Amino acid sequence: MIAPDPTIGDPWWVWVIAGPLAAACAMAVFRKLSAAFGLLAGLIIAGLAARLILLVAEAGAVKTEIGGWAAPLGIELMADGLSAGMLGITALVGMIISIYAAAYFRPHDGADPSNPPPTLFWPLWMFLWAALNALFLSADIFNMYVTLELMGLSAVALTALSREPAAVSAALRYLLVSLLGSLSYLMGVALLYGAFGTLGLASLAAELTPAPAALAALALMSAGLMMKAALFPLHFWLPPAHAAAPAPVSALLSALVVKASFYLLLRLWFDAFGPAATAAAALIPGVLGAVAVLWGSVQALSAQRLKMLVAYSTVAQLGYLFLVFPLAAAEGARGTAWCAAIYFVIAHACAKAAVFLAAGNVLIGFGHDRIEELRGAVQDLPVSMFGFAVAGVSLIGLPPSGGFIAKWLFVTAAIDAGQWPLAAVVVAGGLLSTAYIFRFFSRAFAHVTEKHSCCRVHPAMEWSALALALCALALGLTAPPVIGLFQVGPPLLETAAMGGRP
Amino acid sequence: MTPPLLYALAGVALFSIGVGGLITAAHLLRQVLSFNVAGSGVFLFLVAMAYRTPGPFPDPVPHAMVLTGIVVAVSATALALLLICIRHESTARSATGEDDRP
Amino acid sequence: MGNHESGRRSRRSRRLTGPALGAGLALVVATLPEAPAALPHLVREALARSGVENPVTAVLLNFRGYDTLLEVAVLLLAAVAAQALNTGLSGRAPLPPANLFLTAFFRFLAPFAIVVAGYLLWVGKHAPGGAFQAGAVLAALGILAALTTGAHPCWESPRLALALVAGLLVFSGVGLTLLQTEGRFLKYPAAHAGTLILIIEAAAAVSIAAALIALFNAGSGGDPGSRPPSGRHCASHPLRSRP
Amino acid sequence: MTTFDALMPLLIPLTSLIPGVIIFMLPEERRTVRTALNLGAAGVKLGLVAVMVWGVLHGHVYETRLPLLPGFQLVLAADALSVLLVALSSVLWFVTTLYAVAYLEHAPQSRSRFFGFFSLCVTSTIGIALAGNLITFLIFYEMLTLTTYPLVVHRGTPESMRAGKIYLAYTIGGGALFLAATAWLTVLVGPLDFTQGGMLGGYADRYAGQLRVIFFMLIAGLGVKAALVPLHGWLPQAMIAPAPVSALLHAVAVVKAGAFGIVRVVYDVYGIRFAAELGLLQPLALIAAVTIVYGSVMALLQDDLKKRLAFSTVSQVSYIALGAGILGPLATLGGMVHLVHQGLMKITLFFCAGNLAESTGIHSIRRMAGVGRRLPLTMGAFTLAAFGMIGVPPMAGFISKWYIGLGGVAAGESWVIAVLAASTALNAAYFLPILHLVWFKEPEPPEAGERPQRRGGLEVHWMLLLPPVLTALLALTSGLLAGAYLSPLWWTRLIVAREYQL
Repeated sequence: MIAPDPTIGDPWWVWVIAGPLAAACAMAVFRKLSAAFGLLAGLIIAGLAARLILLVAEAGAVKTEIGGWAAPLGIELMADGLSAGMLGITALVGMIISIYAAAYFRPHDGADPSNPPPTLFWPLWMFLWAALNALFLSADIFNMYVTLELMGLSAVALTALSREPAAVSAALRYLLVSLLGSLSYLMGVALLYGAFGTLGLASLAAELTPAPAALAALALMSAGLMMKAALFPLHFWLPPAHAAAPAPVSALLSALVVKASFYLLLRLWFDAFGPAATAAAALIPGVLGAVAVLWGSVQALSAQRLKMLVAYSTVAQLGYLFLVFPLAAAEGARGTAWCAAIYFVIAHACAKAAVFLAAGNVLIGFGHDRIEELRGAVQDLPVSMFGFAVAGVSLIGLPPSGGFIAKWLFVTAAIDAGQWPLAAVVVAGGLLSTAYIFRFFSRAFAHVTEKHSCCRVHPAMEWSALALALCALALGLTAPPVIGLFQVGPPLLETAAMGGRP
Repeated sequence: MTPPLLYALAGVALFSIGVGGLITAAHLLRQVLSFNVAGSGVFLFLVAMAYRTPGPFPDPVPHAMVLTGIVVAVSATALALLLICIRHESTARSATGEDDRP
Repeated sequence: MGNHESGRRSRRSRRLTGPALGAGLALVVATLPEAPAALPHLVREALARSGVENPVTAVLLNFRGYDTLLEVAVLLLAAVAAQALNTGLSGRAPLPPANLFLTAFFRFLAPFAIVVAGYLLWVGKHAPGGAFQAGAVLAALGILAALTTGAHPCWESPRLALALVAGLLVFSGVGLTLLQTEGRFLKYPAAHAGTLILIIEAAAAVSIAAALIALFNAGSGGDPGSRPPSGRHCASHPLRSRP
Repeated sequence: MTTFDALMPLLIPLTSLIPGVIIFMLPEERRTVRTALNLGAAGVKLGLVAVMVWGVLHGHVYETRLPLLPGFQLVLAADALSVLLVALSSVLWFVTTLYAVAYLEHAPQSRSRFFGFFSLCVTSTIGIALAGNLITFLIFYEMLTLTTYPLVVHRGTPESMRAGKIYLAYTIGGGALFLAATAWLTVLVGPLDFTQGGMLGGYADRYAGQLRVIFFMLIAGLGVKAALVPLHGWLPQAMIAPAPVSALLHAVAVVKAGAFGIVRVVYDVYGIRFAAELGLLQPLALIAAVTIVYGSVMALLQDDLKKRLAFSTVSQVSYIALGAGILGPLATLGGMVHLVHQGLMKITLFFCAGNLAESTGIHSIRRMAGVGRRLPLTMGAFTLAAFGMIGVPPMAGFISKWYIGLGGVAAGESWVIAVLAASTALNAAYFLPILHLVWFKEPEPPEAGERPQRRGGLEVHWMLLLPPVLTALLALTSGLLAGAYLSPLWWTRLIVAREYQL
C-alpha cells in the first residue's frame, strides 16, 4: 500500500466538518426551518462521505496538516480505511435517522402547546454529527479530546431532550461518567505530552517507548475511553440513558456515539502503541468484553421494557468489540480480528439503530413498551416489526446478514489465534441474543383477535426502521469491497513502530 | 525537586482528590465540584509541564491546551448545573422522593 | 455515581481509588524527563510568520486554530443545549426587584467594562489576553445587567441568536475563504494574519459573552410571567425589560 | 452457453426468492394474483430443473461463484447429488403449494405472510441442495431455520408459540455448533469446495484428532435437523403447525436438509473411504440404528395421528444416515434413494392426515374407525404410502430397505439386517392397525368438534385431494419402475457411480 502524495488538496475534509457546524448555526438562528436544514445538511454530508470513501478506496489513505503547519506544531488530520468507513456508516445511519426524526419531532395535531416539540433537536444533532466526523478524521490526541467532549455534551443534551425526570437523571449520570472519562483521557494526554513532547498520533507512534509515563498514560486514556464506551463494569449508565432518550436519540447513541470511544481505543492501541507493545495488557479488555457479552445478554433476557432490552443488548454486543484486543495480540489472527471488529461496528450500527427505531414506533403506537403487553404487535405495526425481525437476525449473527459475516470473522480469528474460550463466548453470545430477540418476537408474533388501541405511526418512521434493517442485511452480501476499504492502512511515517495491521 | 516537578505533583494530587471525590461523593453538586477540582489539577499539571522549558518564555502549547480545557470545563459544568436544577425541580414537583444520589 | 453496589465493601474500595491513583501518578511523574521536547523552539521560530507576538495566541489562533474552532463550537453547543432544556424551568423563583445601589453600580461600571473588554481583546496580540478573557468580562457585564434590570433576553429572536453563533460563523467563514484563496483551511497569509486573527477574536468574544449569558439565563429561568404562553416565541423586542 | 451454465444455479433459487418477496408485499385480498404467482413460479422452477437434469446427465458443469468474503466464495454448483434434492424439492413444492392454497382458504392469519415465508423456505432448501462448499451450505442452512420459524408459529396460538420456541432452541443451537465446526475446519484446511470422493484426503496425518472432533460437531449440528435421537425433540412438538407446513417441513425441507447435509459431509467433505479410515462410520451407523428403532417404538405409543407420523419420520430419516454410515456402494445407493422415496411417502401421509383433520375434524387414531368409506381416495393414498413405509414391494420403501440390507451384508455388518427387520416389524405394528380401523371397522357417531359427511361431489376440495393421490402414485411408480430411465433409483446409481469412481 504505497500512499501517494497524501496531501491531495484540502477540501476533502473541510466540508464534512464545516457542513454540520454551519447547519447548526443556521438552525440556531432560524429555528422553524431546522428540519429542512437538517435533511439538506444530511444529504450533503452523506454525499461528501461517499466521495471520501471513493477517494480513500482507490488513492489510499490521505493526510493533511491544518493551516499548513507541519506535524508537531499544527494539527494533523488523516483519513484511512477505518475513518472513511466510520464516516460512511455515520452518514448512512445519520441520514436515515434524520428522516425518522423529521417525522418524529414534527408538531403533529393534538400535541399540547405547553410542551412544544423540541425543534432544538436539530442543532444538537448537527453538533453531534460534526463532532463524530471530526473525531473520525483527527490524528492528534488533544484534538481528539475536544471532539470527544463536543460529542459527549451533545449526546447528554440530546438524552435529556424529553425533559422527563427519568431522562434527566439518566442524562446527568451519563454526563458525570462521560466527564470522568474525558478527564482521565486528558490526564493521559498531558502525561504523553510531558514525556514525549508531541501530540500528533504519527509522531507519537514513532517516539513511543514503553516508559512508565507511556504505560500510565495508556492505562488512564484506555480507562477513560472504556468508561465512555460502556465496557462491562462501567456500563451502568448506558441502559437508563439509552432507554429514556427519545427514539431517534437512543438510536444515535447506541449505533454511533458509543462506537466513537471504541474507535479511539483502536487508534490508541493499534496506531499509537502498536499491538505488539500492548499484547500483555490486551487480556483485560478481552476478559471484560467476554463478561459483558454474557452479562448483558442475561440482563436483556430479564428486561421488562423493550427499550431496556435493546439497551442491554447494546451492552452485550459492545462486549464483542473488545475481543479484538486479545485476538490481535496473536500475529496470525491480527488481520481477521481487525476486520471482524470493524465489520461488527458497522453491522451493529445499522441493526441496532433499526431495532431502536422500531422500538420507538412501538412506544408511540402502543403508548408503552412493556414486553408482556405487546402481544400481536405484528398485526398493528407490520413494517416496523419486519424491520425489527430483519435487524434482530443481524444482531444474532444469522446469515445472510452483516452480523453473520462479523461473527464468522470473529470465530475464525479466535480459532486461528487458539483462543478457544473467546470462540465459545462469541457462539454463546449468539445463542443468548437469539433468546432475548425472540423473547419479544414470540409475543409480537402471537395472533390476537381483539383489536387494541394502536394510534397511527407516521409511515416515514416505519419505513426508515425497515431501511436500516435492510442495510444491515445488505452488509451481508457486500463484504469484499467493504473489507477491502478497511484494509487501507493509515498513512503513518514509514519509520513508525507500527505493529500495524495486515 | 525542581519547582515544575513540585507543581506537577501538586497537580497530580489535585487530580486524584477530584477523581476520588467524583467517585465517592453522595450529592450531585459535590460531584460537579470534584470534577472541577480534578480539572484544575490536570491544568496545573499541564502548566507545570510548560515551565520545564529553560529560558524566559514557557512552552505555549500546554497553555493553549489549558485554555481550551477551561472553556470545555465551563460548558460541561454549566450543562451539569442546569440538569441538576431541572432534576431537582422535576423531582420536587413530581415528589418521586428519589434520593439525591443519581 | 454507580449507586447500584452501594454496599459497605464497594464504598470502601471506591474510597481507595483516589489515593491509589495519586500515589501511582506521583511515581510516574517523578520519571518524566527533565529536558522538554523541541516544540517550544519550533513555536518561537514560527512566531514571526504567525502574525501575532504572543506565542499563546499564536498557538491558539494560528497553529492549533482548529482546536479553538471546535472549542467555540463546544461553548455554543452548551448555550443551545441550555435553551433546549430550559423550557422545563417554569416555576423558578422570580428575580429580586432592582434596588437603587445595584442599578447605580451597573450604570457606573458598564462603560468601563466594555473598554476593558476591548483592551483585553487588543492586547492579546502581544501579551496575555484575547477573545476568551474579553468574552468573560462582557459576560460578567451581561449577567450584571440581567440582575439589575431583570431583562430576560429572548435568545430565540434571530438577532440575538446571530450574536450567539457569530464567533463560529466568522471563524469558519474566514477559514473557508482562506481555503479558496490560499488553498488550505485556516492558512493565514503572513501579511494579513494579524488583522484576520483580530476579526476572528472579536467575533469570538461577542459569541462567548452571549453564550455565557445565555447559560446564566437558562439556569435562572427568569420569572414565569415574562414568558408568553406559547412558550417559544418571545415578545417582539428581544431585549425587553421587565414591565 | 457457458454464461447460461454459470447463471443456472443462481436462477433456480431466484425463481422462488423473487416471487416470495413480491408475495410479502401483496395485500391480503389479492388471492388470485398470489396463487397465480405461486404456481407460476413453481412451474418455471420445474422447467428449469428439467433442463438442469438433462444438462447434468450430459456432463454440463453448472457453477455460480459469488464473492462473499475476501478469500471465501458463495458457490452454487449443480452436481448429480444436488440435482436429486433440487428435483425432489421442486416437485413437492409445486404439490404442497397446490395443497396449501386450498387448505388455508378460511385461515384468519395473513396468507401473504405465509406464502412469502413458504417461498423463502424453499429458496433455502434449494440453496442447501446447490451449495458448493461448506460456508454456502451453512448460510442456507441457517436461513432455513429463519424462514421455517414463522411457518411453525403461523397460527399464533400459545401452543404453537411454545413449539416454535422449542424448535428455535434446537435449530439455533445446532446451527451454532455447525458454525463453530465449519469455522474450525476452514481454519485448518482453508475454504475448500465439495469434491466427489472427499477433499480432506491429504490432511489425515496432521489433523486426525481434530478432524474427528469436527466430524462429530458437524454431524451433531446436522443431526438436529435430521432428527437423530438425542436431538429430535423438536419434531413431534412442531406438529402444531398447519398441515402443509408439517408436510413441507417434515418430508421435504428441514429433515431432508439435515440428512442431505450428513450425506454431503460423509461423501464430499471427508470422503467415504477417508471417513472409514478415521473410524467415523461405525458411530454414525450406530446412532442411526438407535434412532430407527427408537423412532418406531415411540411412534407405536402415540395416539395422535400427526405425532405418530412425526416419530415415524424420525426413524425413517435415519435410514439415510444408516446408508451413509456403511462403507460400500450398495448401502450408499439405498440411503440416497431413500432421500427421495421417504419424501414422497411421508408427504402423502401428511396430506392425508391434513385432509382427515380438515374434512372430518378427527385427530386421534382411535376415532378413525370406518373413515375409508367417507374418504375413499384419501385413505387409498394413505394405505399405499403406509405400505411403502413398511417396505412392502412394489412400493418405493422396499427398494431402499432392500439395498441398505444388501449393502450391510456386503460390508460385513450383518447386524444391519436385524435393525431393518425390527424396524419393518415396528412399522407394520403402528401402520396396520390404522389401516384395519379405517377399512374394516364401522364408523362411530361423530363426537364433539367433528364434522358430518360432506354433501355430494368429491370427498374434499379437489386441490386437497389431487396432491396426496399424485404423490402416492409417484411413490408407487418409483418403486415399480425403479429400473426405468430417469427414475430416482436410476439417478442415484449414477451418483454412486461418480462418487465411488466405479
